[in-house]
Amino acid sequence: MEFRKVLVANRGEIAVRIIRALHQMNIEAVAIYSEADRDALHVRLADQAVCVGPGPSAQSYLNIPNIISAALLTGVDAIHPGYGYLSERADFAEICESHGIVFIGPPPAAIQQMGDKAQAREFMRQAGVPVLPGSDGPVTSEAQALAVAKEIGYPVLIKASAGGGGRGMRAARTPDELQRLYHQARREAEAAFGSGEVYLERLIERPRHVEIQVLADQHGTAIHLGERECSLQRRHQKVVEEAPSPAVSPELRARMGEAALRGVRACGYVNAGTVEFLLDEEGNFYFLEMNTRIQVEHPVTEEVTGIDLVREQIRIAQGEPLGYDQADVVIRGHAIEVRLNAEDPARNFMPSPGVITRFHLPGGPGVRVDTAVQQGSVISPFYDSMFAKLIVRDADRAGAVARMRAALDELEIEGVATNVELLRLIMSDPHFEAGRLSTRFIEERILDRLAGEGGRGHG
Amino acid sequence: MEFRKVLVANRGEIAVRIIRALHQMNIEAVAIYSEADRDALHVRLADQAVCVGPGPSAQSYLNIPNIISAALLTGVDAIHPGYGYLSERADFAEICESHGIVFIGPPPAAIQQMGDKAQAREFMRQAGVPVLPGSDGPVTSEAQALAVAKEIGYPVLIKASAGGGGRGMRAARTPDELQRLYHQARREAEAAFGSGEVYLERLIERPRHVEIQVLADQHGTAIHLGERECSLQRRHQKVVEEAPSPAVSPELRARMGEAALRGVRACGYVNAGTVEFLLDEEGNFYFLEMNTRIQVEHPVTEEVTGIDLVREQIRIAQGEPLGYDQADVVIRGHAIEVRLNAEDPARNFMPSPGVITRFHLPGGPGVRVDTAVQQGSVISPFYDSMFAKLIVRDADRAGAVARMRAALDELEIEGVATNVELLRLIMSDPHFEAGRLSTRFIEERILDRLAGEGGRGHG
Amino acid sequence: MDLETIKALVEVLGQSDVEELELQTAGTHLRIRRAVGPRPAPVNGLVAEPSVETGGTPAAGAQPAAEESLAQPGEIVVTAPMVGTFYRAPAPDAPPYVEVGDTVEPGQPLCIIEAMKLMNEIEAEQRGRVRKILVANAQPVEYGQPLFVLEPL
Amino acid sequence: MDLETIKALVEVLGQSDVEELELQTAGTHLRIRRAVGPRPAPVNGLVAEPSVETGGTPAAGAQPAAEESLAQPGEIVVTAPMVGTFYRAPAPDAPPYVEVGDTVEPGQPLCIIEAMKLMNEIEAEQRGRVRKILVANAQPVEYGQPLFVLEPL
Repeated sequence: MEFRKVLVANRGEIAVRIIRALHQMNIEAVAIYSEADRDALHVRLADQAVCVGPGPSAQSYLNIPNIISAALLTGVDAIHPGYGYLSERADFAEICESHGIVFIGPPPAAIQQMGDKAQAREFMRQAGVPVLPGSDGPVTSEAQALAVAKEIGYPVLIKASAGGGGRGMRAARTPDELQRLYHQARREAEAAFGSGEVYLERLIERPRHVEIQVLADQHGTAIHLGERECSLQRRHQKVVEEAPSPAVSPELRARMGEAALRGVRACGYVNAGTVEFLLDEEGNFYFLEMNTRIQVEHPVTEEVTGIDLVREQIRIAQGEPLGYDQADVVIRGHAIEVRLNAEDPARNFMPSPGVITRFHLPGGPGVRVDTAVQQGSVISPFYDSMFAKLIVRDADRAGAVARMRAALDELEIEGVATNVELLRLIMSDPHFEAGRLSTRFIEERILDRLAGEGGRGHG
Repeated sequence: MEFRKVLVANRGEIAVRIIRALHQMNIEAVAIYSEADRDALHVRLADQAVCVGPGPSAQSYLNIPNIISAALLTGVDAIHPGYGYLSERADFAEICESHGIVFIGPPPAAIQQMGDKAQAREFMRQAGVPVLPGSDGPVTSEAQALAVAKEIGYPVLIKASAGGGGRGMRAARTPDELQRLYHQARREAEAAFGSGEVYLERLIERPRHVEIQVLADQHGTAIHLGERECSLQRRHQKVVEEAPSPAVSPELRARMGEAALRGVRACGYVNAGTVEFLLDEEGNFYFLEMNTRIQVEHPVTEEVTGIDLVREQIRIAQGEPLGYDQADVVIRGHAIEVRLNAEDPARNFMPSPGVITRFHLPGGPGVRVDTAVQQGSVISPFYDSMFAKLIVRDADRAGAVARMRAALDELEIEGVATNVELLRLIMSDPHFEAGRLSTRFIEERILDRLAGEGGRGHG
Repeated sequence: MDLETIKALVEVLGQSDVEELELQTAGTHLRIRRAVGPRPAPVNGLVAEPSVETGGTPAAGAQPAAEESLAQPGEIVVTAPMVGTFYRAPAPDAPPYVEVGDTVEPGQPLCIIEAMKLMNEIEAEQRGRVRKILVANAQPVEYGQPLFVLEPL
Repeated sequence: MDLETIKALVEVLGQSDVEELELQTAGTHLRIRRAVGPRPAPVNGLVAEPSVETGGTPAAGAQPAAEESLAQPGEIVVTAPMVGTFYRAPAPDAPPYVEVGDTVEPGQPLCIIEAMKLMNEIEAEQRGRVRKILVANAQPVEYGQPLFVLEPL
């Protein structure tokens, strides 16, 4: 089925990204927007736009009845959910289907399967994907937790089954700690997700976060597009991503890719997805979770493979075969993405909404910007503080780092506080330059320096 | 020699392009500017900037004494001339050398050699590069012209030896026409270049303009980076360029590349250069001229090869070996560039200087913009009307064309008239889509439609 | 900066040909921009510019930006609380809930918005007389779209 | 900045052909923009905002934008006609051509600018008294850089 018209159930840069892809494919784009986004770029670029509610996301971008009504009234063939919002809601995917609207994403069952973290882990284990030694399912009592921890060895990580974003997560290094933190984690999970179910995993102290991008069409072809290194995180939020990973050899890439594809095939996955792994210093990798949607950091994969992932999502949802196979995927050069957030490092990274009074973006060779923001745009307090992604590529990692440094130097943003200084510090750190990364890199090497330089966001 | 500091003897997008490359290489950049360019982006981005004269180029960007003084006073190691201005002035390159400043470009002798068109043609012929049947040197009388034309066959083209930009150029289809136009062409050449010397060539009616990018280091390695198709011209000014050419097979590319390299090696060429050919419908190609500098359209080659040409120019001038050879050059995907000019199609493409009151650039995957202009910038009447280059790339030509269409649709420019509508018409033309191009494409297929749609510049 | 100052500034601008005024003082950033040229007037605290461009396509009939001129000061604009299809009557053959000139009481149904096969009655919140009905029967409406203008009684 | 001042400014603008006014004082930033067509290009090449940022590096000492405040109305600013090194005297041990307070005649040399090993004498074009010498001896100067302020006599 060729789509004639698609509704984009999102806002911000990813809505703009999807609308551009639709237009390039000659498909009409319908935007939805909240009252706070009436002047937003995604509304301007779309062929049609429907207001679906007031500013708060719960009443607009998460308002399923209004969004489905908008889709039906505008007569779209499909809905692209982007990331966040409704993108990993199996119920939304089902409602789309029941209204005869294609959900551009995986089947609801796969979303469901991967949505429960403990269940996904067990599923992957059975599919032959390496997982961290752990509780093989939920832990329902302190006694069980202690027994499991004894078996897998300390330190251990307590994680919420329904979790995400680090909530309901605790590291325990001794039985005493475990006893105390087990209950804390349950309470936090209960409060955050409405379910106190937790499970245990062996804790890796300084892991890398490396994820594999996969594509699977409706005809049984599933391939991977190599990895992204996303170790640089602050409070479990990714800050800098790159492809390829400085820690992954072609041989390791092939093994991780194959492991990811085993999981993908086992759950009947279709469309784009990401299998996240922890990678330890010895090159062992362990399944972390699967994201059943496009990721924020998808551009770095696009830059090194030359494959437009959002277009592939749409093509796959139309029923087209991929038309190429694993051997056709060639990684060329190196790409780095940084997330530009309106947040104030001096105030513990509090969101800093406001009007962007000055906005100069770098350009030229190897520089890509994905944003929905222009000079004069309002960064609304209702939504995520990420307002732009700056992506560079070059023939090798050293070139890409140099390019990113120059691009950050050229950037001019006034009107809101940003994390640009944090990014500059990362780019000039010798460990970063050497590719020595871990998920604790920012907290261990950058935050103090940020404070030392006044803790101010720059420009 | 590693450069610490380089002066950029240019303005506009190419000055910005060069400054970015220098910064990425950790080299300080010194800008020069005229009084009209005090607020220009290239001045802001540079580490130092020196005013070298008033607005008119002859007194500023062509003011050799002031530019050399600026270079000496700021203590630069080298000068990058960009394109236009002093880039093909052998005397300037010599003056640089005599002051101990590296000229980032070929040796003065090579500039000189290729600067005289008749001489260059003869030189290339002797080096074994195919040239059009012609007069093998200047034609000094009407009688000689008629004799030569009889030998090579009509139609013939009269060209100025010192020529460029179509001035002093005339097509003659009969001896009568030749008699009349021979004198016209001489007078025009005399007026434009101070020399009335002309030569004759066989005229190809609907040729393609296809040029080969070459790189040669100081250690004897010379390679080519494939071709650019630059057939879409209006009054001998390129408007749209792409790589690869839809008319060039890998086999033809190899033959054209080898021919170009024969010429390059024969004249002891070093640094980046472009050998321009006419390509006829049977796949025969003929040397046209050689540009001994970076070209406006260099980005399309960068996009498909992944090689940063300006960086390579600087590396070569530093004495570094290329470090790769012909086999390492892989063409991947397809790239198209359009030149955005502040000119009014309704007034015969008169330059349209003014203030850019609104400027929204497209972004996202596969979109690159090279410009020195921002919202609020002044487009000065003193300089070229080209204010930005929009470059797209995708896995194949159809994808690149679709992407360019969407990018042009997204572009918003207010305050000056532009050629955007002309570009839109080109992108939607079925012959363009099919890759059926010639240097007469725009005049034959587009200009009438532009008039038909009101002849107005859009947006 | 107090309200009176801002009001005064707005008046000053209204009588001038100034298009935009921006003032930044400690802790305050004020920007006033007059509606000139093609930009429609702001509505209801919402920002101007009708972003719904449908060109004969279903959703979003009337443009919210038109509201200002539709309602006189003091009048009540009833807007769509959801996205859906607007119906003036409870059934195809039934008479409309209200006509222009009718007086409506709080809680009295004004129309139906059908969303996902569910019929949602939209009720008057205040007593008033129907001055205008802004959407034709069976037209799609978006969230916040003006449906009726009521004159309070 | 009080309301009266702003009102007055708006009125002044209305009676002028000024399109935009921007005022920055301690703690205050005011910008007023009139509704007019496309902005004209700045005349004379010279736009405000000192763009020369040299940070202790040779070229471009004084910023041309500062020129305005250096000279009183009616005074003459002598600027560098070329890029080069500024010398106050014809030879290292010779006395300077001029000192502050000196009266100069048309054609009288004021300084030398050395460019590419050539010594270029810069002469006064009008009669006047030297009020200020803006560049120190042996400093690099860029094109258009103010060198002297003369009081016409």
